[in-house]
Amino acid sequence: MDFSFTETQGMLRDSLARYLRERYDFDSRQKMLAMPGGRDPAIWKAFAEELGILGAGFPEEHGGLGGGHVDHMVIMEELGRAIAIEPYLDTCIVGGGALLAAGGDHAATLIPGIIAGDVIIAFAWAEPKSRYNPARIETRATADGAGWTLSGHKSVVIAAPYATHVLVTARTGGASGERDGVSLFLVEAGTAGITRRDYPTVDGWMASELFFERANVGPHALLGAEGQAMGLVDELLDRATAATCAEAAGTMRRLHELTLDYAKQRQQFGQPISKFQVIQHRLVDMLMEAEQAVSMAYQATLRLDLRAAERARAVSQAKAKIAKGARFLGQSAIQIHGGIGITNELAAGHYFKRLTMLESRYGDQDHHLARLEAMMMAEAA
Amino acid sequence: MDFSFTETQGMLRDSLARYLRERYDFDSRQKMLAMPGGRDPAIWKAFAEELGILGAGFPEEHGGLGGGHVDHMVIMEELGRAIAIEPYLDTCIVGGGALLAAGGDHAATLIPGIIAGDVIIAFAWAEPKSRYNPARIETRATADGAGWTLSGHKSVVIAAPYATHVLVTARTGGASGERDGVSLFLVEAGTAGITRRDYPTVDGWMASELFFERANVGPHALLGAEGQAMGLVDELLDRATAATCAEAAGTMRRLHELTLDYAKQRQQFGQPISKFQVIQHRLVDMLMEAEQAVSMAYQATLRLDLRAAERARAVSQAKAKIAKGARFLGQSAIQIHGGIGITNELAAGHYFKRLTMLESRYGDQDHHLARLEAMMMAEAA
Amino acid sequence: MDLAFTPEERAFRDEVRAFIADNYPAELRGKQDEGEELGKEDMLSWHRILYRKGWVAPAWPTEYGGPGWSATQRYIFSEELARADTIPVLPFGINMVGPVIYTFGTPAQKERFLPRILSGDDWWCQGYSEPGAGSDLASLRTRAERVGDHYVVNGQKTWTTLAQHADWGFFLVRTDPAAKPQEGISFLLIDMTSPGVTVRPIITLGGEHEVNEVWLENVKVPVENRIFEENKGWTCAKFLLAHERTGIAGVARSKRGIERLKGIARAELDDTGQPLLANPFFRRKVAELECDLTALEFTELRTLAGEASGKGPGPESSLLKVKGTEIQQRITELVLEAVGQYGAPYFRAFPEGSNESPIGPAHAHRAAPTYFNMRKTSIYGGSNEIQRNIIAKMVLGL
Amino acid sequence: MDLAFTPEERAFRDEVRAFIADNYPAELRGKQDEGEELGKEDMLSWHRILYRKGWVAPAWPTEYGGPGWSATQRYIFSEELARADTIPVLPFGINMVGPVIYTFGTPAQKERFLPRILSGDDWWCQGYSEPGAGSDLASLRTRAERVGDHYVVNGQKTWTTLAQHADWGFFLVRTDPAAKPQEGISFLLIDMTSPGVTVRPIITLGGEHEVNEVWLENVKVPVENRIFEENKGWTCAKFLLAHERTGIAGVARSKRGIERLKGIARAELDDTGQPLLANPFFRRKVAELECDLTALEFTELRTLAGEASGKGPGPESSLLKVKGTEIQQRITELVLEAVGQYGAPYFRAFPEGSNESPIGPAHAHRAAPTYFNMRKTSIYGGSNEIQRNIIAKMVLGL
Repeated sequence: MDFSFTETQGMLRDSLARYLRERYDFDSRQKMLAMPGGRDPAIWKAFAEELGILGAGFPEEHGGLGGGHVDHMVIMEELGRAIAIEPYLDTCIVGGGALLAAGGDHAATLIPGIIAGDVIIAFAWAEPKSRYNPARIETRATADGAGWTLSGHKSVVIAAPYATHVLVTARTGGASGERDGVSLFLVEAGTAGITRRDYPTVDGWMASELFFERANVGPHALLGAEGQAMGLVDELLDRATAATCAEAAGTMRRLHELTLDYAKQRQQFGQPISKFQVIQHRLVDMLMEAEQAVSMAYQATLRLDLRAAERARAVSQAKAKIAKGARFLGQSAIQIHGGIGITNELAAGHYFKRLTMLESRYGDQDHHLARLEAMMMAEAA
Repeated sequence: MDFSFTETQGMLRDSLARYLRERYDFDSRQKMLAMPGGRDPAIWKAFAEELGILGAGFPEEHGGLGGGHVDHMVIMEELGRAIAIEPYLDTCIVGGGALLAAGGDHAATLIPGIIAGDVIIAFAWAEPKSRYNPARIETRATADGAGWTLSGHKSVVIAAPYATHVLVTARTGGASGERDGVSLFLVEAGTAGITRRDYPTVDGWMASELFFERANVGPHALLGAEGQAMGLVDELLDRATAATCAEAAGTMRRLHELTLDYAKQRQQFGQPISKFQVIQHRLVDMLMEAEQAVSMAYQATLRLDLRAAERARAVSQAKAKIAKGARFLGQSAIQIHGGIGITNELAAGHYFKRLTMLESRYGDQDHHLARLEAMMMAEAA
Repeated sequence: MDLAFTPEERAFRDEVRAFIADNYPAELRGKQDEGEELGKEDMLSWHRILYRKGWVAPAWPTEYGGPGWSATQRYIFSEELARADTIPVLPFGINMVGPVIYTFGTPAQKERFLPRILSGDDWWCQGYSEPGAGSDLASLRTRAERVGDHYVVNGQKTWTTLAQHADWGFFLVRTDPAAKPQEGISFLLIDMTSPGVTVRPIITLGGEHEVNEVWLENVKVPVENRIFEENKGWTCAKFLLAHERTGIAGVARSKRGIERLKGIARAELDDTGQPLLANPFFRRKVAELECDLTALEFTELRTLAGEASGKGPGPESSLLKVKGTEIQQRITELVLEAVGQYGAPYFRAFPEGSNESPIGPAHAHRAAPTYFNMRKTSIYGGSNEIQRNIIAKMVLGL
Repeated sequence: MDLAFTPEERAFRDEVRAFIADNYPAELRGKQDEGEELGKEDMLSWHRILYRKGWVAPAWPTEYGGPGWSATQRYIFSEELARADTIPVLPFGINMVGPVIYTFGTPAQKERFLPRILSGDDWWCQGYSEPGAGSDLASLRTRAERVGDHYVVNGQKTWTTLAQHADWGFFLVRTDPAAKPQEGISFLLIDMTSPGVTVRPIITLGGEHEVNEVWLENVKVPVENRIFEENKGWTCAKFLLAHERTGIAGVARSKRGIERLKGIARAELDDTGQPLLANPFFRRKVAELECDLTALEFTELRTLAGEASGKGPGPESSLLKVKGTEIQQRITELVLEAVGQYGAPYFRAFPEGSNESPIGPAHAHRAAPTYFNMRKTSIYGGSNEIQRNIIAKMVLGL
């Protein structure tokens, strides 16, 4: 057993953290949100060109740094600390993961583009009736002479307004809820027949509803075997969930720090509120949730390469625990901040909003507990 | 709407409270537990003869005081304050309720005996596999020429070691879990074929496992119509549950007082621990649970005469809420007492043990929430 | 003890119910449920209807325009309002400054202000909180210096709800800086159009403009606009705080909120495609919440009957505040859980007057902002920590 | 970062596992699981087996008889002990006074005491707590007056675990009453057979005799039995407290506890007659508990690796203590819930040596006493409130 980071990982963390401290403070982030398109595209370019982090998880033969899940975790934790609105998870972890799994031309063409910051991939797995179950989808893909034609509605696709490509799940067979018949497509964002309705999210991201109206995505859009994508989709979602855990851990740690600092300077009844024992114990309980979130992010990340059941168990335990802890920590942070915590004026409120969304991203506590219970019963049987 | 007690109810409370303060303090109770048989039978006699409270809930034509559910509630709350080990619930509320429902000779003969303190009734509804579902029973009753013959095993029958009569549920038809086929019998404790294994409970009561081995209980033991007792059993259990809520509310209030007193005198780090804000807030949260328990006991009691579904909803809401609050309050009381709370030397530990048992008596939080949810779904359908 | 209403009380309930059904403005229906922001005219329209009926101020004495109802009637009235999901009558005039004026004001003050509070002609706001003061109300620093027949007021107030619409505000100001924190405070009524009054919006987490900062710069306030004695304003403040806390349990509103939650959970699907309300775990959360609400309801009823620990509106209302706000917040938590991914889209960001429909189901688009916004309930009116301090001191004697 | 064991570590694990399987006494199997009380010989038998193997004191330096294992080996060893549900080696000698003696003792003291601690020839108890002192350890009042080459000790200790079996005790006593609370304390080893030592049982809620009061009346203690300098005993006490808290998370034991809980829940039926573990709500409680335990496990692993906030056994062990005890208590709560009505019968009350079987299933009869007894874990070793105070001060700087 070894819990230490490699030198590369340490440098990755330091350089990203320094960059975000300098260029991604609260005021800068607020300015980005107010830009046309709701973000500053220069940041992503800087990730690629100044920091060179977008290749962290790609093999060297694709021009990457040859890192793995732990490198992703380090990056996500730092992005979480800054509540950065950058599509690293979507593009590098999920999109990149799908390309590496598919291999071939797709990977060879697009991965260098990802690393260069030119290719941004959004992941369209959810639908209006899917809730958190990726197999409950109704979008259809049919093969015709000219490739694949997609029809359906994908919901809350994060980063879709500015993505160059979209990774889409669609049925080539089977009915909603069935695992068989789900296929995975990588399509270009500008394809005819795809319309978007773009909007900001409550936590400052940009997302879209994607409508496929007999969109012909060409013959090469299919990744992997037709109808057999659920194994890969599960794996991609588990990786995304583990990355979300790391992000949430970073957000929780930072929100705890902000709250601790505030409590030390905020005076009430003639003393800093940090002198009140109930505030102290609440801050301690928050710290314990933050530290356990970090532990759980490690745990999930380090088990991503185990067989599917063990991977799923590790990831769902992490997300279930963190979803609960994130809610407690976020609500406590606002309560300790008092009125000012409920305004848009302080960073704390924005961290709270982001944490609230992370609670349910890729499945809320109930979803992941149900997944664990199904495994518990399968083991008992 | 009216939340006031009648003058009779006020006197009932005052006289019982005074008696229990004087004769049922912690040391006296400890001595009772050490007596042969695990109790002091003179107390029950005094309830009948000195206090005259055993007839509180019986109609005047049976020699009672003509009171109702609220009178029972008042008595149970006071018994709960004293963690008294007296079978008022079993004998007067459940046993008396069954006799009044059945009417006829049984009632005319036995109710005066109850009021006089001579008749004690235990309620044998649970079985080893029933958990908290009164219809999941396997004890069988068959009719023969000489009346009814019972065979089966009834578990944890409170007060059975010293009861004169036992109210028993048994199947005259149907299979375990079915509501049809359950009948109710009132049998004399000494009947041949009934064997007991007596034992104390962790909270100081006496109980028995009752084994019926082809016990012939005579032709008149059946109460009500054969096979149709579940409606009455539900009602009796709802009354017992409401009474348990009142008892728990009394126990919670008293344990809160004991803890508050202890916290005020207990010195740590140079001051009473009641000066520490986390202790103060915990004591406040305990108070809130105790007060809500009282409110819920009222609520359940005042709705006992509504139609079955409304009665069940009121009772199960009360028990579910109180079960949770009782656990929180009991555990908090021990935590605030510290080491001494875990010994048998102080009253607090005994209140905690009793509260722990009351949590699950007549169904734990899960049982009652499940009952509420079944009703919720029936309404939605 | 008896839970049933008398025949007279039942008749009253029917009368109220019928009045609401016949008179509540159609254009307001549903707005409350969905957590929509309301405009000034929206808020005033229902106020004026109740005023014309004589029902806008249930708790006021009849001599000042109250309907003369019993406590049970007031309870029934508030239940019926919530049941029909009416928008609330704003508390700043009717429940807050009005009772202070009829209790502590001069006959001239009563005559001048009370009728216009009732009619809704004057919109009131509350100038209590100051930046940095939080729950420590008595630490206020806004100064009022007496100059002839005027006070000259300088300072800053914050969290001033709906001050952007206000004609008048009632303010706590320090008139004797040398006195102890709770002494030397006076209670002033200030015309919000006075020179030197500036209202600046504070935007809250959901994007709402509900609260404001109010800056007071050499604002001249006639001495006749002071309520009660100079330096005795804390008496009015304490009276008002106790008054404010009655009804804070919000039982009837929360009942309505749970019904709405159930409706949403019937429409939303769980991971297996069944209605969320049929999902055992979601259902259990609702069932537990209903238990909590029943316990709160009966604790409030016991309090109204003077039966709970303590008597009259006092420390035990702290319990109602704590539990009431916990339930209100929990409802918004569960609504947000229920709507799943469609809690994320931020509809508020669309240009005003846009006729675009929200993203996702209609019940979803306010779920997150409402959840964020409701965090305020455990902070304002004395934070829930302060309420526990009050109970510890006043009820437990600690 | 890598979770996998090295081949050497795997071989070590297999060796430990085989040793336990071959050597753990048959008559002890299952006793730990069921929460049975153990006799003195029960407790010593396993100690002696480990001693003969050289494994009884994994953390001791090799020069005093430790096996010289790495942190990972010690982790593996404790995991395997818990996995096999062995009874624990008593901590008072091996984990508590032993390290104090080899760290602070003289060569003569080491030679005299350490071998008999290892062999189990001396049974040790801990004389720290005093009546009324609770978590405020430094307020102790037991006096030791120096008279020639002896101390004369007077006072009373309490919560002295298993003192009824003890040959020796280590005591904190006040040797300078004029000094500040944490100064003027000395660390004495006292022969429990000395005249003036009286041990009286304290019976706890489940009826167990596990803890005692120890009365010291003019007990003569040779000066050579003092560890470290006079009036510097607090140094030993602090060292020992930090030492005591390592392993307090109890992860491996809780894993075993959850497995046992699941077994019980497979055997018990819910209201509908299906196994309780198939009941969605009971199952969910178990699943949540498993999440909590995994979080604790990885937080402990990070702490062992020096990765968590702070370094070395210090304040972050307070986190492990709080969460570890919460989980231990929760397991007993769920066992008691699982057994339903058969939690009530009090089997302990039967006469000793009786061959009557318990009431209800065998897994049920210790459920309530164990639940009651485990409430102690959030109280002893510094209550969980004290642990939070420590974290607030040492980690958060409050």
